[in-house]
Amino acid sequence: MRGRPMLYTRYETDQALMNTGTKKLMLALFLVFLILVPLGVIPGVDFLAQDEWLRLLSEVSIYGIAALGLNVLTGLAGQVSLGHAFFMGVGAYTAAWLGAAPGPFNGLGLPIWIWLPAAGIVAAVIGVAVGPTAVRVRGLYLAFVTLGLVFVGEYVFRNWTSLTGGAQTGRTFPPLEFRLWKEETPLIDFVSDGPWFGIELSGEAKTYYLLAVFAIVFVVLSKNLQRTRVGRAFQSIRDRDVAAEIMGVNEAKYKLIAFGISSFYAGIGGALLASFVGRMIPEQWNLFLSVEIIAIVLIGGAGVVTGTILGSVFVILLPRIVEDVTHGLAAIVVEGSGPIAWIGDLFISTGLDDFGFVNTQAGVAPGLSIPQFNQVLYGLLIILFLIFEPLGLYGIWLRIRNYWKGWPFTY
Amino acid sequence: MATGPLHTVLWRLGANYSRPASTERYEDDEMLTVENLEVVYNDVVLVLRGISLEVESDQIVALLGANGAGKTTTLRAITGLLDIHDGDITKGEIDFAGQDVTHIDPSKRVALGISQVMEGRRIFAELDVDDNLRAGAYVNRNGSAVKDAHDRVMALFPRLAERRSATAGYLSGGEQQMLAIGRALMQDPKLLILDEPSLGLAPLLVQEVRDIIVEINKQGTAVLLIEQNASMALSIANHGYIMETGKMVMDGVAEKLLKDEDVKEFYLGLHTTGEKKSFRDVKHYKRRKRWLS
Amino acid sequence: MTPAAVVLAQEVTLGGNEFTEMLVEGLSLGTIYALLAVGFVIIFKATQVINFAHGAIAAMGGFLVASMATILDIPGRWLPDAPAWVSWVGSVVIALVAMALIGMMLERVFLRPMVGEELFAIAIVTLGLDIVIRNVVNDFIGQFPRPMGDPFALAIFDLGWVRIAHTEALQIAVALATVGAIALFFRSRMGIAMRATAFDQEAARAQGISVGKVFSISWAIGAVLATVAAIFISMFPRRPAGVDQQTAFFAFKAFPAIIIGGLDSIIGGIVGGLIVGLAESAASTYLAFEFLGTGFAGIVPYLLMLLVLLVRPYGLFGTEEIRRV
Amino acid sequence: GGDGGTDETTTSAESTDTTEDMTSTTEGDMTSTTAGGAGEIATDVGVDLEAGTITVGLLSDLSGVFSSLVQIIVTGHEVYWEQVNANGGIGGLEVVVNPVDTAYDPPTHVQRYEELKDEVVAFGHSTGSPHTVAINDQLQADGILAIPLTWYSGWSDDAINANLLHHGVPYCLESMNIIGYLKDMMGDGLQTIAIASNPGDYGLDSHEGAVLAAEALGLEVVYEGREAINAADEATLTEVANGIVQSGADLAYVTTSPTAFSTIFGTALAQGYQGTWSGAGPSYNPAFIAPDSPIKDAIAASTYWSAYYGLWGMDTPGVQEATQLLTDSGRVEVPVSAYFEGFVEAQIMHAALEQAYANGDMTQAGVLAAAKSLENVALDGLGPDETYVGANNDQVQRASAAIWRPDPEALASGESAGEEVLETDYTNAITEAYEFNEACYSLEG
Amino acid sequence: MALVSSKLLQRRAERYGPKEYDHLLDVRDIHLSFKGVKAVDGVSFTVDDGELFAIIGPNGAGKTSLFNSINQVYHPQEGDILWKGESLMGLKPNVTAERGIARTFQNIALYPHMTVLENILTGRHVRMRSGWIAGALWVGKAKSEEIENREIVESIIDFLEIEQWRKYPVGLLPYGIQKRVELGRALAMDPELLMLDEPVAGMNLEETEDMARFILDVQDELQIAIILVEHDMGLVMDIADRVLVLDFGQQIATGKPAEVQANPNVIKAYLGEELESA
Ligand SMILES: Nc1ncnc2c1ncn2[C@@H]1O[C@H](COP(=O)(O)OP(=O)(O)OP(=O)(O)O)[C@@H](O)[C@H]1O
Ligand SMILES: Nc1ncnc2c1ncn2[C@@H]1O[C@H](COP(=O)(O)OP(=O)(O)OP(=O)(O)O)[C@@H](O)[C@H]1O
Ligand SMILES: [Mg+2]
Ligand SMILES: [Mg+2]
Repeated sequence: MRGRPMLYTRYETDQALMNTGTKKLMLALFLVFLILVPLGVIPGVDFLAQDEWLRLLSEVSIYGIAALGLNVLTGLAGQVSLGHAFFMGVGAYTAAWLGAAPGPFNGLGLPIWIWLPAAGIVAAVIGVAVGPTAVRVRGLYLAFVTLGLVFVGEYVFRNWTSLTGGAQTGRTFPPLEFRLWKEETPLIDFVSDGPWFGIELSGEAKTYYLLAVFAIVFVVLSKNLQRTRVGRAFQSIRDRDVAAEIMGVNEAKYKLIAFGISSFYAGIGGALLASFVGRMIPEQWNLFLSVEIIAIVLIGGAGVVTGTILGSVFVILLPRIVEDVTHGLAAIVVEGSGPIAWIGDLFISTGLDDFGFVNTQAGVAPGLSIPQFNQVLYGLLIILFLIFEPLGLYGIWLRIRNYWKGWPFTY
Repeated sequence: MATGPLHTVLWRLGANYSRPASTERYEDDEMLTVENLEVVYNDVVLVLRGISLEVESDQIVALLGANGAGKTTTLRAITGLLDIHDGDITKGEIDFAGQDVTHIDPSKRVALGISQVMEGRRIFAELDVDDNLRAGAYVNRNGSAVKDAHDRVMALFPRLAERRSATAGYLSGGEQQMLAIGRALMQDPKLLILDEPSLGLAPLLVQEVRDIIVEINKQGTAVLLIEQNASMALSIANHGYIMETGKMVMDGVAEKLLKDEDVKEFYLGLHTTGEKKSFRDVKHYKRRKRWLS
Repeated sequence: MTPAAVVLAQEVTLGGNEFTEMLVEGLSLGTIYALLAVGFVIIFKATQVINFAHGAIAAMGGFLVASMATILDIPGRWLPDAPAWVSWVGSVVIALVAMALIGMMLERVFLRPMVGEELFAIAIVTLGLDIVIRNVVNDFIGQFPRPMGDPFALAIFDLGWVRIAHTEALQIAVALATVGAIALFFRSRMGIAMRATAFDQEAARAQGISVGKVFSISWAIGAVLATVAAIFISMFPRRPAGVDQQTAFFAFKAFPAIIIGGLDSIIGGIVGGLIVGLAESAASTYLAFEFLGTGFAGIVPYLLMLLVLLVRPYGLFGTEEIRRV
Repeated sequence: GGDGGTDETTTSAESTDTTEDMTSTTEGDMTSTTAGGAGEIATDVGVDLEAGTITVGLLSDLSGVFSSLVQIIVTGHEVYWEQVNANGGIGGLEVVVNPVDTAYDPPTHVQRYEELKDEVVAFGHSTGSPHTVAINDQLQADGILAIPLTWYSGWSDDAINANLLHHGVPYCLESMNIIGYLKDMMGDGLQTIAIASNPGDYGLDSHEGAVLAAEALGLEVVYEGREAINAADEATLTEVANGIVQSGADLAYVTTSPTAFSTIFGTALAQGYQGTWSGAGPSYNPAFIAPDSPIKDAIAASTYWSAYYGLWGMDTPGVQEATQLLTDSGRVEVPVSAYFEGFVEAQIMHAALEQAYANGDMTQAGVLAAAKSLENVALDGLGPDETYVGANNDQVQRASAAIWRPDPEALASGESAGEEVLETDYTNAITEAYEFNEACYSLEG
Repeated sequence: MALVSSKLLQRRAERYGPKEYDHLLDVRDIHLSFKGVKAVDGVSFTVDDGELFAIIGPNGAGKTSLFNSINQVYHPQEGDILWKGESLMGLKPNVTAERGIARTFQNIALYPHMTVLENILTGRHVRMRSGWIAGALWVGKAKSEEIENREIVESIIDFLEIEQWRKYPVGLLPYGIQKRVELGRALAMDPELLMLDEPVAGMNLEETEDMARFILDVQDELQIAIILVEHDMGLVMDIADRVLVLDFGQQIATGKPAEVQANPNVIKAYLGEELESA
């Protein structure tokens, strides 16, 4: 049962984030990897350098940031919230109001270094404002109170046309550009193609870099938070609220802080998402967005910072990967040669008369269309994943690690 | 909220559900026989290394042992709750009332007459006292019988009678322990297994519980008593078993065990001379001696 | 704010007075919510599972009824000269039985393995389930709604002071009867078994409660109730064209009902459902003010929910979490 | 993206395999002058002279709310191009459609656009208005052509349609046509009108049209539920139904989703409402009059509709031909007119590509330019002919392909999609008179 | 050991200046009842610095409730609780903790998902200051504070001899060890009063002896006053300075172990005739 003894001469080194040489090395390698991705020079994953994949990776960062916030609230403080989408919306519209160019809808055209932090802060303030209600209720009830928040929020967003552009219509959001003030041409522009330090980069690549940096910053913040006084207070409330209070943790106060922090992340995430997509309709800050974020946190492994990012990768990239695979298969079947084609044909139908669960002809042949099938597969993968690894991706990681060192975990 | 990952109940797709119960009557008075039982947790931790024990239909049998010896595991094996803890019986057999119950469903075992008082009370905190008892009587469909059992429990534990409609979770530790015992009695079992029933009970109540156990046994229920409080257990048991790290290291008639030197020192905390020694003396010297096992 | 619904002309009152119309609409909505809520509550109560797939299951049930009654015409095809309603009831019964089995199957295959995991890990599993079922069912439903093929058509009781469709009358009656029966069922031994199981599976098994059975039963009941709800959702006048690809989302509307009543209380589910139904209908009748914008009535249930929770953090009938050291 | 630039064109005709095409973002800055079918053809993205293919992208909702409809439209595209390719394609080049799923979700839509823009020469359709607006700036930046798959009047407004091709009568004018038609038909029987709509371009464009029609015809608007309908919110449906019933209007003009329409219709019916009904085309669903539908007779008796494209079984050469192709293709389960929408979009794209080919410039920009120069796209009655030159008022499509009423018998018998045609290629006087200078409802921001 | 005590005493000295109160804890006639039940019914007693004060009584007599009242988890309807002369009534539990009252629980209430180290560090919460921003940024103050407190915690871990478990999630540890960690977490608060609720329940003899040793060390060397609730008469009568006996929430006897032990009421209500069995 005993872990291999690790010798530290000073507690400081033991407490450091990267407390072993291997960790430091891994991190360094990983950072290099992140930097090289858009240059398409890494064999095997060079396809990631395509605009479409860079966009997906950027989304990973954005959803990751938002999810990190929920991870603080749910993973650390144990307060489950379905309201994350609402706070993301608040962030997005704060960004729009401050950052978007004056036009048909509210917009002051201020630079990113104002609208982005503001998005987080406004969301946080609102989070703390609704906190007191939230603090009263526990467990699932909290989840549903926050669900109510989403619906009320959606109602407000739909009707506040001057700010949100109105239901089904939406509005545009400030682009990812860095201006000192309101000057014409931005100082740094993260959206359009052009060289950086002599290297020709697509706008997608620049966006990717920017968002990756944001993601890293927020990861570090989360990790620090988690291992210090406040983070422990959160966890103690999660594990045993009554005992925690008797041990000197002010439950109400820390729940509020947790709400604030989580909403802050959400606000930033929402602002970045809206800015990244360019145009959002009010209906999009809905339950399904919240659920997606929760899925990220739980699939990553509640309470685990790195897990959350992994979760984001999983949830964002999986549908795309599933899609590529099925399309590949379908292609082979339509070609109709080789054993794969033969077996595949049992599942894939290629015409009205052909049988199969999946069809290559949208809406015509029997069976699910490939996009529908992808959805189904996506759902199934989530289920199977949680059935076999209820602790999330982090659980798998633990397995791997424990395989190397005899950690006590043996579920 | 639900149980955390630490209690992960890895009860995968109903591991062992079939195995029809043979129905032959049993002649001799052996109620329970455990033979050379081996239990492994998570396919790695070997916790029971081939233990055997016997409970006869009119007996009180005490099972003693240090923490982590495997007492509760033994109980889980007998009552069929190992799967929840990802434990498996890798060897050995458990017969109850002449039939092999090694792998049958726990609910069937209860129906056959095996009841247990689980370690750590495990009462249904959100239900009130009465409903806890009704839950205990689940296998017992006969309304009047349930009512009698209920009255009997109330008679045994007046304190519970006073708190009948209280939410079990708000009962005091001891009250919860009483409830746990009462709940088991609702099934009027053939064999009652108690895992540390005296835990958290006041001395007077420990004596009462002891008397209750004797009483139940008189009424024809065999008892397997797992205890830390060895003196109490042995004072009423006909027979005693002593476990150390998954092995039976000693067993015999209770009187004999009570006289055994080692038992005296390690389980009754008596000096060889017999009188109790003060904690102020044992302070600062720690014993690490163990039976060779 | 954009101008919302405004009645510009003098009121030409048709069919009953505004109030009674409102009442009928409220009851008919409320009973549907109640059916959904109770099904949800039962599953939660007995298995601690928040079933996000409830709506998808309802849609599946609705589609099954539709196909039995119209597409496949079972048992109608074998009893050509039986009155319409007989064969229709036949179809419904068959569909309900099928759904009960499907419910059990789903639990056995997808949720049994999750027993004892974190509440929300399980919730995400049901979310996955929702995605799967919804897509498959919607593919079956296709682009055309599938009518229930019920014999009531557009028949209406016109009592002068109120007009109420036969379907609605039936619905209110059936719904109240069903949930009533369920409520009684839960007073029984099985009821306690379910609560015990939900609270501590191991301890429950130690009492001889067959946890597997409890789970199966609760999911069967849940699926059946969802189906009943789906039938009434997909009839005249609510969805005269029948069950369609949106039906699966209807269940979300039952959430506030569940909370107002208390997550683990069946009575709560019923009361909550009715409250929400009436509140919504009242709001859409009396609160159509311009300054409130569009869809205010739709969030009234949630506002109510927040109010209730402020006064009673565990809903009207929910049992509160034990907090003690 | 790397090489979406309007004037960039590459020597090696690029394979549509994106992996390659991305890893070589820098190679590709000279015009190719390969001898195509007719003289010199300049190409950049989506036209592969080696392989002899032209790739057209479709931003389709294949798993979202409109998936079932859009799937059929996509099939329409595929069947149409199969035939074109069979007859030698465009100067020997085969046209390949590449549909991708946008799930009717703007972020996904944008994502998909980014994926396709480096593979296709133009977009055969782009599902949804906010979605299309979301990519409009990019379209203009990248100089790519797209055909919006919605009938928003803004697509005929040169303020925003620089890269877009409208087709079919826009919601706004559709309202005028159908309401005008009903007025002519019902005469004094039509004095009062109740108008209710979804939010967004769809509902509001149609709503504006109805209001304008009411003015033009001197109808009294007795109930107005402007963007009062939210299909996902039962309460709004009741609210609107109540409004209509109490207004007792002669005509209820409701523009929303079929689900919401059927609910409002049913609820109003239950309360004894007896007026006539209509709304923008997408509010209707054939299932309303399916054999087992309880409301089939009520719908047939009281609703009238206008069509953007030809209806199944309508006897115009275009429709006949298309019907033939579809039935031959063996890909038609049940007759649905929506297939023709696919045909219409494809034919317009076809015209654009032919023109570009003739111009010898099949770059993305070239195709866009060609399309914008089309004076007349003749659809032989599959839909009204389209033109893309001239002022908004000249470009805008005024004609409904048909005015029709539901016909349960015809549907049951399976010979048509249950649409009894009352008029074809119909333009009402008020529509004719209407001066169209800008979108009836502006979708700004 | 010595290390802990000296440092701790010094820290305490700094925090709470010279003593200017007569009783450390002074409970005055408190009444606490829950719908129907009188859990505590007019109990008064005092505890002085460094004293080991035991409370015994039948199950449901109100011992734990008394602890909860002192912690202000429950709010007695009547009476007063003075801490160093100041009333605790109406405060929030976390404030009582800051004032210097620490506690272990009848049913272990550790944070199962956190490691032993983290659990004990949470005990330091009340003695630390840094906020979430500083923490998230891991800047100077927060950082140095973390490290200082880590040292304090380590000294406690040494004292309790649980080094080997340091980095294990407590949920996985044996019962006996968990009880120790809980004691550690309480000690980490630098308390002046330590309330132990059945610290040796369910322990075998050996573990009981270990626990007894720790309790005595805490009392002697750290000079922390202790209130002990325990049903193991062997232990109580052996190490307690004074004993209070409760029955049905009422105080039926107070005094030296020997006196109490002899008190017929106590025997009748609690001990039962055959004392030697305990
Ligand atoms: N679920 C489990 N997984 C792995 N190991 C376990 C599990 N449950 C118990 N063990 C181990 O099995 C051994 C015996 O445990 P058991 O609970 O049977 O001992 P016990 O005699 O009941 O101890 P106590 O007197 O504390 O109740 C212990 O070492 C324990 O760590
Ligand atoms: N929160 C509560 N709500 C209702 N009743 C309670 C609550 N807390 C305690 N009680 C009741 O108060 C009485 C005293 O409980 P308490 O836990 O103080 O007893 P105790 O002396 O600690 O008993 P034990 O030695 O068994 O732990 C019990 O009857 C219990 O049921
Ligand atoms: Mg045990
Ligand atoms: Mg107690």
